[in-house]
Amino acid sequence: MSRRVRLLLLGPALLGLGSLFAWAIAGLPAFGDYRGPYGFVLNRLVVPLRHTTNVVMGVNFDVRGIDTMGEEFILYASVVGVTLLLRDETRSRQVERRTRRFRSDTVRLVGVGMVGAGLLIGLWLMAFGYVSPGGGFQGGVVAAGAIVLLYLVGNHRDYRPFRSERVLDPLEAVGTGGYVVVGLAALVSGAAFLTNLFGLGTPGLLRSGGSIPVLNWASAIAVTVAMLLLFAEFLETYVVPLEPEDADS
Amino acid sequence: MLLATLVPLQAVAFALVALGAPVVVLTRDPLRQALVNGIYGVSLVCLFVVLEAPDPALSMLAVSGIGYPLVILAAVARVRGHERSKDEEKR
Amino acid sequence: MSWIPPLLVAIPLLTSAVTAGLDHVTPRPVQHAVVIAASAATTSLAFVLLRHAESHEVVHWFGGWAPRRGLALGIDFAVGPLAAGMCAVIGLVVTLALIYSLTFMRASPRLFDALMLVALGAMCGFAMSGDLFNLFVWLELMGAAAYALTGFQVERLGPVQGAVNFAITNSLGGYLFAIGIALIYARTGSLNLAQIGNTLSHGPAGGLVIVAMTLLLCGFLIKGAVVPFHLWAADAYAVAPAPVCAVLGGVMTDIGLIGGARLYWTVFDAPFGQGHAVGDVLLWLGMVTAVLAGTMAFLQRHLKRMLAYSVVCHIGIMLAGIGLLNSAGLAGAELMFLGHALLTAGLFFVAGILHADHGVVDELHLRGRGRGCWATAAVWFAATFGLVGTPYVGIYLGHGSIDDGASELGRGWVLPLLWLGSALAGGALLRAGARIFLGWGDSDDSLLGKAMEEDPLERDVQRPLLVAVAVTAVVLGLAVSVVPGLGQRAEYAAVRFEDRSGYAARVLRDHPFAATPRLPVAIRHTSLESLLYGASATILALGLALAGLYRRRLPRAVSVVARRALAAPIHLLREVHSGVVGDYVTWVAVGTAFVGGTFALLLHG
Amino acid sequence: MSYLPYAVAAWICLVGIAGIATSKNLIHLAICLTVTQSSSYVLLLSVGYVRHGKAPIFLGTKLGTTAVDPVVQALTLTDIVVSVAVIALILALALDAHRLSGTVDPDHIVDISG
Repeated sequence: MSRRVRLLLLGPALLGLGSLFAWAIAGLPAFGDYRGPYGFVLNRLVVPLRHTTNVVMGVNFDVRGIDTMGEEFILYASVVGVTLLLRDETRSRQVERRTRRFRSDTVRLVGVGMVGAGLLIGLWLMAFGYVSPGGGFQGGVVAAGAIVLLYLVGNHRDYRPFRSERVLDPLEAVGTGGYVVVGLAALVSGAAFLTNLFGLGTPGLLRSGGSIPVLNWASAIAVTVAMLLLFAEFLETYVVPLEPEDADS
Repeated sequence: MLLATLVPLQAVAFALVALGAPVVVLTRDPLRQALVNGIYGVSLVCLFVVLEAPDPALSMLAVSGIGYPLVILAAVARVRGHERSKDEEKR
Repeated sequence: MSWIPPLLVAIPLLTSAVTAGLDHVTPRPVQHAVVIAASAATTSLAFVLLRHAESHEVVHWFGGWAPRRGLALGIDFAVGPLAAGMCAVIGLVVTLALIYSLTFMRASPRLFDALMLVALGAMCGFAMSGDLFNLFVWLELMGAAAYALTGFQVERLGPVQGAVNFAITNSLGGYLFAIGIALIYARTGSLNLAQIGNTLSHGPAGGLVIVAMTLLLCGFLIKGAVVPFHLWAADAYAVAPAPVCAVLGGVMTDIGLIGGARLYWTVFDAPFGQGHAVGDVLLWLGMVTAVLAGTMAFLQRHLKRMLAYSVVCHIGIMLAGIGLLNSAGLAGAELMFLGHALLTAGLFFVAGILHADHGVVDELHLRGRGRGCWATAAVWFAATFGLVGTPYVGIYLGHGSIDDGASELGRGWVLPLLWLGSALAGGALLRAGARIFLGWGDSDDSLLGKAMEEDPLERDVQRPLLVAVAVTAVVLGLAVSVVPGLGQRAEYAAVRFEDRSGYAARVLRDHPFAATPRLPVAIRHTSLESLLYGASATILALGLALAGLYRRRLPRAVSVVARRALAAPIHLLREVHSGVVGDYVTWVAVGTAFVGGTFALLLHG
Repeated sequence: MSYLPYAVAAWICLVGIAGIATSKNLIHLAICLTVTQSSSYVLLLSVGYVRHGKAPIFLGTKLGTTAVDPVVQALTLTDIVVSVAVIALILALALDAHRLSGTVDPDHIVDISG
């Protein structure tokens, strides 16, 4: 099919889709007039029943916890998939290109500061996710980003433990598998899968929410490691030629 | 009235997002697109904030600030790297 | 027994995570043993679940969030006999594929097994879930696993192209589905299928519901490879390794259809159950799919691509069965799914054996090279007849049940088209079998297009194991039509599946289950009509195969007329299947707009 | 009544699809895919918004205060994770395509057709 034919088909199709959307929108409740009930019932139930002040995380890790389990595995499957897809790519580039890196002490100092700040923010997001905004996923991405920064500003040796599959793969299993194990533990005790079994604690404190913090940490580990593996896979042995010094070498 | 119930701030955020999407799509050079996509991501973050959704906003911020750029830039760099090494071979 | 459903998801996923985590320290044989054991355990649990689901609705509310006063709070797996049966078949096919890959994929990277288990868990979750967004999660999960499984033999461009097209069209389908979820959620304030159905049964349906239905159904039809959303399937299944094809083509495609059926019978039967408009659209899509894909199958020389089109053809027949919207039609689709999954898997296994033996899977290149391989030849031909619907083998019973459903509805004219589709696809497979295993026919045929390059496979496979797995799959698949009592149980499962209000009451209000009728243990009888159609489809398939083999010996007048009449449409068909993802995405947009427009015309007013 | 937010979501979706269908670079295409997906976040969050509602986080606010729907936010979170997973897979495939054929133009990585 030539591009012209494609465009000729695409135009009317998008027009049709657009009219369908317009028709659907005409039937939606006006913006701000939404009347539930699902979410609003949960807004009233989650805090008293689960003692998590962040209802979104209560929904994510408890009421609809199985969705989040699926979500962790989507990320996991993606990491495994990318590892499979890029294995040839990396094999053919075993020879590590030597590039000059940022040697200036100030740049490195700022970099290290940013790494530290990023890690702290990531950990904070993970730790308080179910009390205030944040959570395992957000914290995980930020922490992984900070560690990758270490790779960009530091030297390879600093970063090596964070991209060794021998370290990361088992950790990933701890994160994703841990989530399933918490679910199974409830099942073994005779309750439903992923039932919240632990003490609920006081709302607004870190020790609240029963198994929600456990699942939150499991997913934080899973996400951090998954992101690290992804970045490592994409950056692996090939040093990104973004540094200006590299251009003329 | 179309805008009657929208708080002005929300209207601005929606407008930014609506403008941002075509710009991202129309930027055909991947490297520049990665940058534009980052800006689009930030406009989404603003939108989420004014829609009282701090959790998705943080998530979007993490993803569009760290997640997407790292994989996209790495991919762009590798593609260009290949092309460059191929050129070198030709020479 | 409500503890079983979560295990069907948890066992494969946990095993996958653990095998990947301990990848560097476990010896390979141990890893394989664990993976196969997990898959087998899942399958056996699914069979146990099937026994219980006959007499109960097995409902599991995750986290113990049972509904309060009829309001669903959490996510449920609601399992009737149909869902449990699906899980059992999925488990069986995946287990067979894993055993097959023990020797077939020996050089494969170690994470292959882990992804297969993820696909297994995702498909089981998808089959059982009673929550709209949860369906989306499993859909995306099986997608993520499947894209990589398709493309991971990265030495050639073909697999990459197949995986790219697969990933992009299916992701787009997922996003359309997500928009549909948002629309439905805005209207009903619920994500639980039973409850959405209950809410929609009051009040007018309106454009919002029609558009939401379009987006949700199209999302599933893309996964289910229905025309015009089918284009990715041929690219992906032609290039994936044989055991992966067996899983994707055998069960993952079909599962999209069952998802569509579940959506209709739990949700959209409430607003649109009065007329037959939704069903008619599905019926037409099914018929077009069956005939078009049957034709495309006949035009292939690459065995796996031919099989891919054969899968799409049978998907069309099953969709037509679902579109009849009666229990006989749905029961037929179920029975066809059983037979089709196992037989297709068997055929892909044979294609893999040929690939291992000769390094190619091209019909013309393989001409006569399969002589003397009696076991594989027998498996190939038996499976082919099973897929054509020769009376009392393979998919025949299912097809017969679809026939009954169509006659019951007064749409008898559907039948010839559906049988034509399966005869075309079957004719292609018979032609290929005769050429390869008997050495019949010409050694070149311009009708079949140009050859595709193929990677030679490592040769030291344990052939007996591969043959044994193929034989097992095909024997089980052939038996579907003659297992006493299976037909009646499928019909009973269909009746329960289509009882929307009963399902809602059992899920949301924990209503006790009405006593199960005693089901006879006898072979289900089919009508004389089906018998005749089955027999004539077989004869037609044989005739088509012979015509394909000895095209040049046809009388001159016939071949000239045929060429004049068919050359242009065939050329057009090939052009449409261009392998370019931009075209496929365009077709997705066209198809969605078309389906939505048709629904709008038929349902509005 | 105001329908602008929903119209924005629909607009983004259409723009994204147009971008995917006409893309000449797989990396560009992957980004367009995320744009298309962002329409579902915008739609979900707009649907769940309540006038004068607060964020569904009851730290320092009394229980029972009007708050926006938490479920759509949870769904959006999952959706965002999906988008990262998908973009990573497609970019990995794009790199493979480039290694094998020297191009990332989806119109030119065709090995099989018909």
